Amino acid sequence: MSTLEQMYQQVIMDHAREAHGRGLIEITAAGTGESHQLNTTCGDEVTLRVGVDGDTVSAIAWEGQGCSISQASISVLSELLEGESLETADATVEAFRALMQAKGEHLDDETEDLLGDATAFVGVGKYPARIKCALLGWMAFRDALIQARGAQSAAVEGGQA
Amino acid sequence: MSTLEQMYQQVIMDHAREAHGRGLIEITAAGTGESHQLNTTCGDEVTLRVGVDGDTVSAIAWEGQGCSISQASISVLSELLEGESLETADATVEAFRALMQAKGEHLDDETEDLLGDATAFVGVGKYPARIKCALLGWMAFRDALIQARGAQSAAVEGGQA
Amino acid sequence: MLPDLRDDFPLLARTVRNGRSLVYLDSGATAQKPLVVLEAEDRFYREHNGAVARGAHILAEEATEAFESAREDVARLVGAPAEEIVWTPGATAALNLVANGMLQASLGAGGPAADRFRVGPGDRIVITEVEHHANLIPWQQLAARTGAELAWIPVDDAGVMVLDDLASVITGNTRVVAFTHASNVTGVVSDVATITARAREVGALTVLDGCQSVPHLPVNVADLGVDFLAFSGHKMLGPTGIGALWGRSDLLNALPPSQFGGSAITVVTMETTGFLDAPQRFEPGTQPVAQAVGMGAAARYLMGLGMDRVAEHEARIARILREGAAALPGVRLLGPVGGDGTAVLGLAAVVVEGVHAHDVGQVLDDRGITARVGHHCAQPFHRRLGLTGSTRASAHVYTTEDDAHAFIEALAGVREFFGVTV
Amino acid sequence: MLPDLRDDFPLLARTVRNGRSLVYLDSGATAQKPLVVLEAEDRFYREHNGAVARGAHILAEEATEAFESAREDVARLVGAPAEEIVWTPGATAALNLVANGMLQASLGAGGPAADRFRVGPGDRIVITEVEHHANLIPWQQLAARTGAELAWIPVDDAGVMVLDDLASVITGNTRVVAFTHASNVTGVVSDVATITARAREVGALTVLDGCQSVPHLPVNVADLGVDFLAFSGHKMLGPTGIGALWGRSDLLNALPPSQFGGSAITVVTMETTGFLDAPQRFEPGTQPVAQAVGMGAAARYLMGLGMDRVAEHEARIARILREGAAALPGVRLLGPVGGDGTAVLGLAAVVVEGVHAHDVGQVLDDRGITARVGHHCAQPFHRRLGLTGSTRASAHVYTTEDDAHAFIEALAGVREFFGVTV
Ligand SMILES: Cc1ncc(COP(=O)(O)O)c(C=O)c1O
Ligand SMILES: Cc1ncc(COP(=O)(O)O)c(C=O)c1O
Repeated sequence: MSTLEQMYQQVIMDHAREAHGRGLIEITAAGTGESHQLNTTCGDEVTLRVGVDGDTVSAIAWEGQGCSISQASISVLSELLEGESLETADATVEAFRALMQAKGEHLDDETEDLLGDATAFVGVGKYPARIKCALLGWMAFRDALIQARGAQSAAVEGGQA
Repeated sequence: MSTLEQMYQQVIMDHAREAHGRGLIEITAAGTGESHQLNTTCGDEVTLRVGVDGDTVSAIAWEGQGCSISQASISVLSELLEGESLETADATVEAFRALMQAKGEHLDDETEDLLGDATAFVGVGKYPARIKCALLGWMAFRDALIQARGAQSAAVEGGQA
Repeated sequence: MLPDLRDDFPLLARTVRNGRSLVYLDSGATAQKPLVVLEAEDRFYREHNGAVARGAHILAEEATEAFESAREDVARLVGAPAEEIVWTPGATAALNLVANGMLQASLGAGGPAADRFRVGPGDRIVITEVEHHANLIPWQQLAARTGAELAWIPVDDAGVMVLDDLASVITGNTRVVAFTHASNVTGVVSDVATITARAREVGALTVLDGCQSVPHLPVNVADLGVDFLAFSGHKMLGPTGIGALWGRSDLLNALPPSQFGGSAITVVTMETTGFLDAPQRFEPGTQPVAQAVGMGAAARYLMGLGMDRVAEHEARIARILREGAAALPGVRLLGPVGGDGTAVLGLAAVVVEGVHAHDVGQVLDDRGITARVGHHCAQPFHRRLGLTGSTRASAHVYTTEDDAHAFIEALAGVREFFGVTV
Repeated sequence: MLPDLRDDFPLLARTVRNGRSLVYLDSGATAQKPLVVLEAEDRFYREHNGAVARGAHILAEEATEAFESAREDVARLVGAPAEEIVWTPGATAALNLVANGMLQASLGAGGPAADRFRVGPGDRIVITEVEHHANLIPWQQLAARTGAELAWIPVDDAGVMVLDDLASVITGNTRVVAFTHASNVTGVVSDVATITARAREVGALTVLDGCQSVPHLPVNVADLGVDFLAFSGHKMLGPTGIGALWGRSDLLNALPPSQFGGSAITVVTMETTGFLDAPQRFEPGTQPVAQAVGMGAAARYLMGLGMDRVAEHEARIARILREGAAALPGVRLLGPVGGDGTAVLGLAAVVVEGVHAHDVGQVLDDRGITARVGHHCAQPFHRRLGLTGSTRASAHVYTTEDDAHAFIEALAGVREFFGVTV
């Protein structure tokens, strides 16, 4: 497999062509958050919404445009994390950042398990300029999740008061 | 003779110590001019007045402060050109500029005759940063002379009208 | 015709990704440097480094001489007198120098001599829709700070400036027209004469962005008829960290400085400052001396090749790149193909239908081809064409026909790699 | 103690005037460069030159990596996080960046976040009487353009800042206090803590000119307590054409840019521009990449020596220069001798009674000693002392005790040469 094929693995190509979770639908949940991220080098952007119910990432919806790496990455993310616990979501985001910083080296088994299809992005880590592409959606997710949690807590406190 | 002694020849040292024409006295002449020149690198400055009567540089007076090269050069100039014809004055200014650009090489006999004591500045031409010092007064003289001539012509025309 | 110059450029010998030889096609962003430039800088530091115009010792003398003779070399390249060349940190800084000088004037600096640089409400500043951000944002911000109105010469669907209706853009109240000599996206050389003629009719200043012209075409400021010309060192085979502004003497001496410091002044008190004439008035602080020396060497290298021959060489590369790209199915070439009377630079920016520029670039990079992807600092222009980015191959004197063919060949395989068939 | 470093500096091996060996004593104006700096720049051009932060190809990647890791090196030298270091064309440009940003803010740029940078009538800007023109004229001109008042901390007859009456200079309406960390004429290190404390009391910003401190002393921005610090590459053994501004993150991200172009922006339309966070917001256009790499190498070289040892070395040179000069009949040393609790740099500016600075410099130059003559870009300071100029010898890490003794010895003979006996 050439370095190029390592980067554009079949699973990435598939996600890029048929993205999961695309479409910026309204989300109803105990707490919701939305983040817009822009890669200023290339103009790629994503708007991503997250819904949180209790300890669960109950919904993810997004709209974006960009290269196959950025689009596939968001698609994989939304497939991977929708319905997961907040704890798993946090750990997965961290694992994905570690994968990007690993410069193409493989990670330990536990991390790989957490990442599932997202391990396919291992080849991207070799190209510093493309790491931003792969991370775009993940940064949006992290940001939106903080808001959603905040909104849920506020609602709970509001309810308590 | 070291290069330094070539630069600071006795005649220059003498002129620096006892400058000729120093003192910014009033000048009365058919045409007068005044110029102020500043060497921005070191703050040296000179104010020089010229009087013209007909074809003659009838008076030169100046005040200035600066290094021995700049002060001696003005002194030599005023000794050399006071009382000379305008034509000789012009030629001498040109000859002095040529001397400065000659990088320490000697000039032809005719030019040397014109320059008199001013040939002592031949050593300065080897130091580009000091050429400005030697030229300071000469630039002031050239500038003041243009004004003095203008003033004389204006006065003559005024008289004719 | 230019000889093969690759041996003059040490970087071109290096290999990339998996030992492939390098096909450098990003000269529009920054050019590689010939040995003579590297050596000139190195020799300066090893033998003559000293403070310029600030001392009387031997190193100060030698450094000043090197610095000023480099100015003469660069001046010669654009047909200008040396005292009309101002060293700047780059072309971006050169354009800002004019815009910020106009801001200073508009706030009262420079006295009556600076009147012609003043703008305010009721005045118009004109740029074009094809501009690089470096010749767009300074003017946009000048307008925002002074209350002047910003207007622009539009481009058509092919990305070419529309000059038919110039009088309605460059109106009587226009004070300055800033435009590029050649587009860094389409490569099209502007109709400088037409724009300048109209600007002159209304008494507007003209500022030309020569970033893409000076390194690639014969440029002579006397022929151009503009008032200012900005260009950078690193794109003309010189060092980074240096550029130049050419301006007419009378304008340079009247434009207020906007960067202040030592060596640019006559008499300074706590309350007031007198400024030297140009170019020194715009060169406060320790100058980019080694970089100027390097840019001077680059100018000499280019003049040694002959700018006519450089332009001819690049026109040949342009043909391969542009005709080649235009002929590929599913590939859109930005701007006209050229060669039919439309002068174009040796570059091609393309869009591969269905494939994002980043992905195109990655395929090229894998083959050792360094093209540039993105908006190339021309967001409004790309947006006007309905795009966010493109992939650009750009040439210089060392670019070979093989380099250009390699780009086209790699481009031809992109859609297949990504399985795009529509 | 530092080892003899002269072999690291190729220029120091050259001979001057009639084959004499060089005694370089003009490091306060510009320093010589160690081989590691020349090699770092050269290697960058030969192997990694490409556009930074603008492309995805391998050279763009490598150039970006080299550029950003140089930023980390320079940040480490002053104890700052890398994202608080802005590359500038020099220290002069760094100081102008702050002053011009405040001008932009005063004209409305930057929104509410930029409020603390706004100045106008009724506000005060404070500098000192000892400032280099680079930290004087930008503030003087900012005052002139905005209607703010310029005031300054005075110096006494010995040329030392008078801080007794600080509260009457740094008044409640003071918005910014700009002052030098160490004088380039007297070498005296400023009482930063006292000035900063008073500035903080009135809520004024503090801008420190670190041109003469960063190359010679341990400097840590966290300890200094100022808001901005400017310094240049060429004085700290790095290349010309580069400098840096350190600033607190929150301030840098709120200060409006005053130079505009590519790479510094988020979204650009014809009408509006979004700016990136610092440092990129202040680095429009092609960056001085090779110069940054060189400055990074210089920072590593200095850190390798240890700034404590550098300071100690220069204190020893200072003693020879200053005590030696003060002891000569007919020689006036500007500023205190130092060493008695007054921290001074390794430099001495002197006046030889009855001999003009130019003539003093000429005698030194004839002996191969390159000292600097003139006002050293501090006209108001010299005027305050009743002078138009002085002759300055200034040291760096490579300066030997022999160099310093040679200066004193040559100085001792000056009056005799010119026949001055009074
Ligand atoms: C105290 C001081 N401030 C500012 C500067 C200006 O620095 P630069 O010339 O590197 O811009 C200098 C050096 O000339 C200096 O000594
Ligand atoms: C057309 C054009 N103008 C301006 C610039 C800015 O030049 P620099 O980055 O050298 O300041 C560039 C290059 O980036 C350019 O291509």
